[in-house]
Amino acid sequence: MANKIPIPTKSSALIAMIADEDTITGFLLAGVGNVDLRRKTNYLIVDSKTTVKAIEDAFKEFTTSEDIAIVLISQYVANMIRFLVDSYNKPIPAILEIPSKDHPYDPTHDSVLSRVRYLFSAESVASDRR
Amino acid sequence: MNGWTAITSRLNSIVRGYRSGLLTAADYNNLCQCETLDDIKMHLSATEYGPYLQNEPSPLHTTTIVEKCTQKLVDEYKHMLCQATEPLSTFLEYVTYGHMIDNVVLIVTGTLHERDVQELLEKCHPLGMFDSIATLAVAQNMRELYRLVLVDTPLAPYFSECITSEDLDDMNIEIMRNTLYKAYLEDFYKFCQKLGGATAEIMSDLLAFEADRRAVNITINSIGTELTRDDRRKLYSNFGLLYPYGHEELAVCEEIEQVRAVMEKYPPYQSIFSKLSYGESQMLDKAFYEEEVKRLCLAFEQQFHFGVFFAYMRLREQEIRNLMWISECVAQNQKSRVHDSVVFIF
Amino acid sequence: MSGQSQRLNVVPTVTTLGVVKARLVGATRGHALLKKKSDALTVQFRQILKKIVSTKESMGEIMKESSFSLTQAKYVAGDNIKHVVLENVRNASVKVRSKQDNVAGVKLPRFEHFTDGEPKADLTGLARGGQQVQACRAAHIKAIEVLVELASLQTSFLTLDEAIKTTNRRVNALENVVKPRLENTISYIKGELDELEREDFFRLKKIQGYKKREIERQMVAGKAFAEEQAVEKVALMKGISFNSAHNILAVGAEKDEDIIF
Amino acid sequence: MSSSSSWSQALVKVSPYTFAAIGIAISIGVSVLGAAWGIYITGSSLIGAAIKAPRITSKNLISVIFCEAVAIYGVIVAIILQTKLESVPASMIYAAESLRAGYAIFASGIIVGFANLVCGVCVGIIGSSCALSDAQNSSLFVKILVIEIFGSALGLFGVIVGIIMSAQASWPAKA
Repeated sequence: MANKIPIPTKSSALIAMIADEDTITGFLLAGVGNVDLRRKTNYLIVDSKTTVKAIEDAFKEFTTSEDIAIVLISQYVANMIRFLVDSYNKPIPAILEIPSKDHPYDPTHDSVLSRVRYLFSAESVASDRR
Repeated sequence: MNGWTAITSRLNSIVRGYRSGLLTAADYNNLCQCETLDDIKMHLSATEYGPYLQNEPSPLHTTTIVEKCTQKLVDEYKHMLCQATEPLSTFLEYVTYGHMIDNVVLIVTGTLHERDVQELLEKCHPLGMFDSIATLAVAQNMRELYRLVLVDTPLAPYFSECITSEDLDDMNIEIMRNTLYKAYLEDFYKFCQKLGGATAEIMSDLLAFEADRRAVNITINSIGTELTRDDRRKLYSNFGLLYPYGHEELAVCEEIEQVRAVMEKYPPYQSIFSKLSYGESQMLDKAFYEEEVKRLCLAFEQQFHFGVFFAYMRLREQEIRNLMWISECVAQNQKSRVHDSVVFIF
Repeated sequence: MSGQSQRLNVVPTVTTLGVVKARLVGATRGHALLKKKSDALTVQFRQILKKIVSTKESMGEIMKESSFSLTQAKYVAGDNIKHVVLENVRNASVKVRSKQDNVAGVKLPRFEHFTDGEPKADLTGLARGGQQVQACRAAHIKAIEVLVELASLQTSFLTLDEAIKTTNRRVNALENVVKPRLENTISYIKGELDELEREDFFRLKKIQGYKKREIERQMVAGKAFAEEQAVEKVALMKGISFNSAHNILAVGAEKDEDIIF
Repeated sequence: MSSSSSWSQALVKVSPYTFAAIGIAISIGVSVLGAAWGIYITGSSLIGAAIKAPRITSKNLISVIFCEAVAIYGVIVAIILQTKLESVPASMIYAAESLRAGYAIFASGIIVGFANLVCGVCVGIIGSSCALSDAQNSSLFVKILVIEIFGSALGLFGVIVGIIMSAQASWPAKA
């Protein structure tokens, strides 16, 4: 239990987003967006001009930020920085891969869902082992 | 034939020629059958949009399609504006003031939130661009921005009429937009009346429809918001079929059924509202668009008036909307919904 | 059993045996408990798995719907609406609260979304498409609900996965390492003790045999002595001892040897 | 009665030659004005419409030709009228017959000129519509052409009446 990461219980946290413009617009409309005093946003709009570096930086920033509980990331964006997403293993903030409208959802790429699928198929074998 | 010159006449024929380039029902049917955005591109390349889309790399986005189609409209508009003489050139400028209002309001919003204005400029609608729009970017505070808007934009009369520099700070941005739009529509209406002849006749019909539609939409959309009746009343344009008695009635409406009751007294709108089933309001916009397209097409039936230019611009915008809808439906795999909102122009 | 090396290095005594046995009992109980915990977690885990799969699928649907509602809004209100929305961002009104759930001693994070302040019923798209914008907002709030649920499920999934792995590791450790080792130790101690006992017994047996023989010999000697006595008595009675001379000689010879040293 | 200053006196006193010459001038001038106006309307529309539909150019030249015909009517009538203009002895110049001939040529010129003016404008507007509709839908061309023919017939009416009228003009014999 030495490596147990404490789960912070906070009264309020934000949802960060890395996605295409339309998806972000929708969620901003729902009231997710936040601009802090230093004009930092809790979302990153990815378009054709956004570099992978910028996405990486945003991802790192969001995942290390204190007041972010969930990071929503478009699946195709996640695919761009797959290694980072896969190597991320903290429970909080939770990384959630969401489908974007131009890119139909592909469950095989989802790092979590692929594990789930694996476990589902391995379940019968695994339950014997356990 | 007021102000009718050879150039106007020629532009008139050109705009009619452009109109014949609008997508037909057959085109739409083909587009609705498409499976991917590339299919759409293929179909569009056979139409007038072909040259605009042919150099786009293959993973096509809906935004690219919309952008390129808008680009075409803008090119055509600029072509016409370059050749136009007075009073047609003024008329053409009037047509784009709507977009200009949107752009200025966008920049004002951005400045309020201290956004990078260069970024904002990129987001502006290309039809609503004017030379000095960039100078708005240098404004540091609201007072300065207000001054710049007054000095540098063609919208200055509307601003000075409706909004004081104090309003810029605390006025709801949407109310500001609609106040400006109201002033714009009224001004445009007056301008068309001044032109007289067939232009006045046709444009007053089109603008009255626009004004009435805005009145209805504002009513419906402000139900349940903090917008008071008086404020609502102030956003209605002072002309149109509904003016003034309909406006009085609309201003006090608190639910959609009341709006319907008001509108059913007006024969032209009765048909629109009778199409909607009870309690449904989602399809209202489409019904209005259909009615608008019908009226715009009628504008082409007469010759020697400026209404065709207005009608053409509006039809193109509708077509771009249709294209966006179709491509979004295709991109999102919602083929069953494709026919929901496409308004056939012919 | 995998060899005698798999045992604790203890002195095989009865006390140690007691101690080790107590440890074995403890280990068995711990094993049973951990097994139960692992089962409980697995049950939870599978529930979460099922939920994740179904929620992920429904998420696809809901995201599709919500992005479509945005398309509808854009269709009615124009493409510009997104810039209006983007520029109007100020503070988040939808936030997330995280709390903990306790499943068999594993703390699971649980997210809950809540709206901070009044929902912005603003006038976006007042003249065109306000209703679609509202519909779009509602659809996205619904999507946020599902996403937040999914996020907590997913975090629970990761945490539980970790917890189950550790628990299973412990169960396996207990089952395959600690318990066998203790059992080995016990059997080793038992073996050692048995050995000791057997040795004792043999020794006792041996002593017993020795003693018996001694007694026998003494008895024989006693008998002989009695006979001698009887003979002597007879001789005494006869008046002559034909053995005494010989006895004295033998005693004298022993004494001679002592003298040599 | 100062008859010398009244309008009726003026009409009588003005030389019939003047009337005849003005008549001829109006017949050609106003006709050409009508034709030019018509071509102007048709032509600008035709050029504009031809940008998107080049096929209509040669077909719609017929509208221009119709307008041109109006000018030709004017030219023909002017020529006819000017042949009617004969010289008479100075003594006969104010004879009733001379006056009649002068007025006849004058009226015929006005009839032809203005008939052709409105005919030209009419054909021009229809021609412009014809070009526009043909660009949209080529099946409309023939239908509008029929209308255009009716329009150009208007000018012909004027020409016929004008020629008949000018036939009335006979100058007093030289003898």
